Amino acid sequence: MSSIGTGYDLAASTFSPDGRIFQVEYAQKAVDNAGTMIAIRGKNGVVMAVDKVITSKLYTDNANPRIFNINDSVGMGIAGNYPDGFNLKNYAYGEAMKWLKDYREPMPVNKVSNSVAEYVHIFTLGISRPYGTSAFFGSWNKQEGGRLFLVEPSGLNYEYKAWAIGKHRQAAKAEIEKLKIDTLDIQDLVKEAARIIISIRDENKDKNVQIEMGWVGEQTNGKYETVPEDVVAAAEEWANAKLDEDDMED
Amino acid sequence: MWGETFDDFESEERELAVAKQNFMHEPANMNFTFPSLPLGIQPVEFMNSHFGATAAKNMKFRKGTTTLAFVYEPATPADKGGIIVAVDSRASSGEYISSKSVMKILDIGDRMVATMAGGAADCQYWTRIVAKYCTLYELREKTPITVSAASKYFANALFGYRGKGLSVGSMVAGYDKKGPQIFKVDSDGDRCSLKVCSVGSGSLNAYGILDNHYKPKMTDEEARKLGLRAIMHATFRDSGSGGVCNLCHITPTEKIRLPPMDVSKLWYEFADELGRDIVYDPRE
Amino acid sequence: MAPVHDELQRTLNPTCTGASVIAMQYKTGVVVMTDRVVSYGKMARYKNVSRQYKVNDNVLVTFGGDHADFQWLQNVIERQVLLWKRFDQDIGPKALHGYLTSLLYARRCKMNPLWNTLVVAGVEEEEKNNKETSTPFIGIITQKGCAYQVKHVATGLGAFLLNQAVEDEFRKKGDELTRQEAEAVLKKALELTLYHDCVADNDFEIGRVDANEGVVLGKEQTIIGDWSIAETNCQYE
Amino acid sequence: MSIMSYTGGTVVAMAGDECVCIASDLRIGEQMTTIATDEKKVHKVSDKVYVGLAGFQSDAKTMLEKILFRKNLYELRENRKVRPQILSEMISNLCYQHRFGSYFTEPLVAGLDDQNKPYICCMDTIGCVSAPRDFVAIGTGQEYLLGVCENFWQENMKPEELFEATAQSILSCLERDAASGWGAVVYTITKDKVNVSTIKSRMD
Amino acid sequence: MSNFTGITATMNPLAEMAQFKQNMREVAASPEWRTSKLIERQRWNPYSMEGGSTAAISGDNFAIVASDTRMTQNDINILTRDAEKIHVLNDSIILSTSGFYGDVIQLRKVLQSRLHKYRFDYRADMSADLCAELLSRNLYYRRFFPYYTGAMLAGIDENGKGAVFSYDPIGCIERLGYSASGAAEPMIIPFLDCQIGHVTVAEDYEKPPLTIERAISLMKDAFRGAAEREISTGDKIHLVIAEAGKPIVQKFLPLRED
Amino acid sequence: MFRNQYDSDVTVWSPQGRLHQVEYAVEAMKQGSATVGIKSETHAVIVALKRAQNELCSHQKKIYEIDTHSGVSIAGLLSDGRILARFLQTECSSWRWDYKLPIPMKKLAEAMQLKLQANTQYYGRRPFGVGLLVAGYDKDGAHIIQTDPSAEVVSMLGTSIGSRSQSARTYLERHVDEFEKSTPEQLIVHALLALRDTLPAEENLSAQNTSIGIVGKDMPFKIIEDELVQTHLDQVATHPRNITAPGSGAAPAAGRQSPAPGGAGAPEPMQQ
Repeated sequence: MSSIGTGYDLAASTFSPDGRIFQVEYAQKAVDNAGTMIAIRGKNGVVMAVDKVITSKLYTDNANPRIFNINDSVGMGIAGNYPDGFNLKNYAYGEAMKWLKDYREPMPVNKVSNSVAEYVHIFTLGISRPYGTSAFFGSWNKQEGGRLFLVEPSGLNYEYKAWAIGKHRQAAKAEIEKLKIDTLDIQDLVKEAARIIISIRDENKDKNVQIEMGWVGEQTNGKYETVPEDVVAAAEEWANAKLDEDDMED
Repeated sequence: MWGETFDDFESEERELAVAKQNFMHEPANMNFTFPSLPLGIQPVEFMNSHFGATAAKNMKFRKGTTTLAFVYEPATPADKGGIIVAVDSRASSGEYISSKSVMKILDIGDRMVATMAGGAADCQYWTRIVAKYCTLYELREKTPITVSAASKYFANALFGYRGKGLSVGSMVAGYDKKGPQIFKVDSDGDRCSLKVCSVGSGSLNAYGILDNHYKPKMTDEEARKLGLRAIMHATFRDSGSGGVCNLCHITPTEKIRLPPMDVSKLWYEFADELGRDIVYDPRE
Repeated sequence: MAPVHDELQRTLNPTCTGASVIAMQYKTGVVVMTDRVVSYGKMARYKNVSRQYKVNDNVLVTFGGDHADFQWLQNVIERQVLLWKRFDQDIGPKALHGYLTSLLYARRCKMNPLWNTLVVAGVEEEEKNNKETSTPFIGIITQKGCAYQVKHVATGLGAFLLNQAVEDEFRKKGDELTRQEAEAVLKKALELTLYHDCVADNDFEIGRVDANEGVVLGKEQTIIGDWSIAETNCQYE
Repeated sequence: MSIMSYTGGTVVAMAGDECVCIASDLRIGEQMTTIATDEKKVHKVSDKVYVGLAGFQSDAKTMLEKILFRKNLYELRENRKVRPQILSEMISNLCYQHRFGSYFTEPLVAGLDDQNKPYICCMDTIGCVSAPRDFVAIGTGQEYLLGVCENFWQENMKPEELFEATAQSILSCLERDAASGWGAVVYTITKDKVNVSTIKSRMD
Repeated sequence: MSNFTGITATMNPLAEMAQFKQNMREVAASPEWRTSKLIERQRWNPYSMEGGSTAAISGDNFAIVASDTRMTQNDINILTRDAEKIHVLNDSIILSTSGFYGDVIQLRKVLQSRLHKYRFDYRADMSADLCAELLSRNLYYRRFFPYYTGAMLAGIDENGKGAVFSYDPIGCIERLGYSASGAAEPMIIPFLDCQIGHVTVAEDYEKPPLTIERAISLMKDAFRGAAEREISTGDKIHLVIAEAGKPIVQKFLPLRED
Repeated sequence: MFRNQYDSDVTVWSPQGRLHQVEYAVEAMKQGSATVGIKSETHAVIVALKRAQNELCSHQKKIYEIDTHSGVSIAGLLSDGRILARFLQTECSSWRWDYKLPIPMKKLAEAMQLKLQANTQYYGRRPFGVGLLVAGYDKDGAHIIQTDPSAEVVSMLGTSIGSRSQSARTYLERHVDEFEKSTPEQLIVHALLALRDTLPAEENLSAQNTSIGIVGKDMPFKIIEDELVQTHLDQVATHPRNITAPGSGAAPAAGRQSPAPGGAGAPEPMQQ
């Protein structure tokens, strides 16, 4: 971090002497400071869960969803600066529309994430500022099973078994590695995700937060849906119960 | 700019969007061009097939028909002299008289008028464009525009649309620093300055009367009577003219619009004057 | 004349065409009947074709005229549905009818028309998910972009043969017509087209849009029609 | 401008209670210019039967000669006055003889038959007779007349009312038709006399 | 087809070049010598006549507009018996158009979007005279591919007087006391001439004043006569009455249905 | 101290991952006079405090009608607000052109968000220094949509923006569950009470400086201004104003101001 304040980090079009573009890293910082978001690919499906901050109870319920449908099968979750994420969603939607227009079939998830990554990468070349959001893309179908991709502000686009971004990502990753996710069904995955999110929260700072989840898998026969309220609530209760149990043990 | 929103179109959809914008918003006047017919169809032929003789009565374009104007000097010091502009007021499409009371003297400046003959809508629109141009000219140059400049602009504007089927036969008449002027402007772009001029299907009849009664020096009363008489004869003989006769007298100082006079009343007055017996007895 | 590239794009004469569409409104919805043939001139080229396209739960689009143009339109409609789903709304028949009107009128202004007569039938939900206030809707759009709303319609050759017959039936009951009665009227109407329209076919389908059942595409049915009348009005000995 | 409106001119006939009115304008023109303004289109065939000939005037004039010729032959042979029904049949046959090269004129017959019952009829250029009981109109101002007569005509109108209605309708028609006008003449045929009156109209 | 804009020619060269290129592309795509052959072939007619007619009468403080509600397919069969040809744009303007129904709804859309923009800009509804000028210009903008309509705009103008503006298909505007358009125009206009214009009576004849009741009864007679003689007019009269200071009233009256 | 290096352009991230230009733009919204919006199941109300520079000039308009079913009130730089209101109006009229129906409020919010976001990302542009409250009614019921310069577009039960709007928000949060079922008149009274809380102790709502916009089920958008406001003000007068400590009016809770760019979830912004 030697180049902070030395003028090399003022634009995405300047390299610092040690060959890094700080603007992209700062944009990544914006994502890291955001609410935690985890995504796990299980045996027969993909679950995404995000810890959403509700700043005032005047919001209508589920005012700004962070989990969207790009088309019936591909779901998208955004973390970081919400408006930037919304813009990405809009671009992804346009790509899906164009693909449908040309090929008369829904756009596969890897194609969606590739084109979004390409688009995000253009913004890191320097004319305007990089996107301050990361976006998960998940979908499931019978042949390939579940697939989960993550696009980062730098324009990187990797496929993951499971991943976490946002504030408490290390703790969340540690928790995920403990699970044998390949054996878990999406119902269990939802419970596990809730448990992980609740466990990694620190009480004093994160007040009035709400969990929002989206899943796709065999039960939803390949259709990406946001997880219904009651299922999320049940998962949270199970998670709290499980956490109290663990506290008593150690 | 990158990151076009979802609506970046293929070429065909972009055309539809542009067409929608053209419909929805008033065109920015500076670079407005009339949307041309697709497929390179020629407008004249298209108009004739859809709005020409075969079209329904009320779908034909309205045509205006008899207008005249002449310049005269005052015979006695009491007269004011200047220009007399007289027009009829019938707009007919085919033999159907679509309107009996069209105002065919259109104001350009406060000292200049243009008359409408040929396509009524064409004249109305283009006269408005010339009027706008003249007021802009006046604001910019701080002197009222001369009649020749205004008529030149009118002719150039029409020249741009030659062969597109515009039908305009207009006389731009007015008083400016060069004295009274009348310019005849046609839709094929020609323009000539005349002392005595008449346009429209009734112009032949009007010329007949004008030629034998016109004197360079006349009293105002005589001049106005001549204008009325010429229009009356034109409307009597030509089935395309009629209604009321609007007369406008442009004097060096101001522009007087006389109240409209019903043409057939004029006919009976002139008939009494000539002592013509108008009784018709239907012998077998 | 050498085939000019863009000249060919403009289909000014239809190839595979669908015959007439007959639709009628009843108490809680709309019934639409089409025969299942797409003819190429006088030849019945494709026998088993459904000319009704289910857009979503409360809109059904049917066409008469060029089949190729309609298939292209199906893609456009699908994209419109997705556009509306983005903000969690299902496109209603009135909205789709408005959109297709401006699309067909724009294509007509470019003298490159979509050679179709479209019947947009559906149930328009006045208020969110309460069924009583939803009203049946039939909207027609001709290829020249002339669009209007009706309570019962017959397009194509059917327009000449059937309009009066369908109207009288409708007038008897007006909005109180039940579905069975409406379908009976449509079946009788098809018989009439059978007798006079040589491109009409005797197997047909009746699709319906109902306030509570949503869009139900009809299954294939055939009708023979009694040809006993052939005795009376045969113009040849 | 079609051939039928080359010379212009309109004729209208209205039937009332034992009386008939027939009126026509006075203009003869060549397309746009007016040639004569005192040519009536209504001609007397017998004292209670009149014929009106609108359309292309040269055909109308020749047709009038032929009609009068045939009427005289008929009266000599039958030795009685011609009735309007008979006259319209004669004119219809005359037109149909020229089926494939017709006269460009639409004849109109109006009159009282010997029981003083009004009879009016009009034909197209090849003689298809239509004999309504209320009114008929031919010539370039046909639609305008139909529009106005529709509202003026009532059941068995008295001669004065009939005259007033015919005058009003022909004047309204002349108002809107460029190809006819310059005055109008109205014949009111009643069982005892025929009253002729000319109307002063617009001269444009 | 470049458009000469005269002394105030601020047309920048770039736009002119673009225009020139566009013209070249157009000519290359369908050059004169090729398209001339197209003319013999029966070209697709973009218009169709849906029949029907409308009429409007304006008094000193009212304006009434009436139209029939029948739409026919080239005068043969009836498409619908309750088509809407009169559109109330705002509480002082009524647009009624007859002719090709596609252009009728297009004109309505154009005017509605302009009034909507005007209402936002000036926080008030557009007055009838302004809207009349607007319609005349917009009809003329499509001078070379016109709207196949006889448009009529009626309403209450700024100083509370009734107003009727009649147009020809390319926008020649004229303010009249009464006017009609559509298939039955040649039948309705002479009747109104006679009854309202009092053209057939001498000057000294005491003319009955034009009250709203008389205007409505005249309208009914005019349309009854038109329905008798005109095949594409009938079914119902859609009557719209606008009185100064009162909300607009709409009525439907029966008419011949054959 | 290095923070001032990173707040010159909107295309510059600060090391903590925040966009200072956007946060300063949010401050601009707070300079504008207050406006409050609340909604019930069937109606949406927006009230605005119209401020006049001095007695001579007139009160500037703050509520615009963008379509028969929706209107907007502006807090912050009025000229920016006017451009955005015009943008909304063209969106509405373009939607009506295509579908002959009023535009759904969600679609309006989406179009608004995309436009605002574009100005927080591209070089050479600045965020719109204005917050909008869009009130509208469509098939999904009534909506109050709050937008602010950071392109945060949120659909709210009730909200308020502009100077001292925090005190109005505390009022709204206390009464939030009453709004759902209240009648239009009650809604207006609630809104005016909330608006009154934003005033310093000595000032009070008057017919000149208050304008009300209301839209709802079969009630097109209507702006109530000048004398017509008086009837509602009288009802408000019946509720006494409980000013706690006189000082409280001056410094509303110094804690979190209007919903900061919630998404960024930035750590406690340092109080300049």
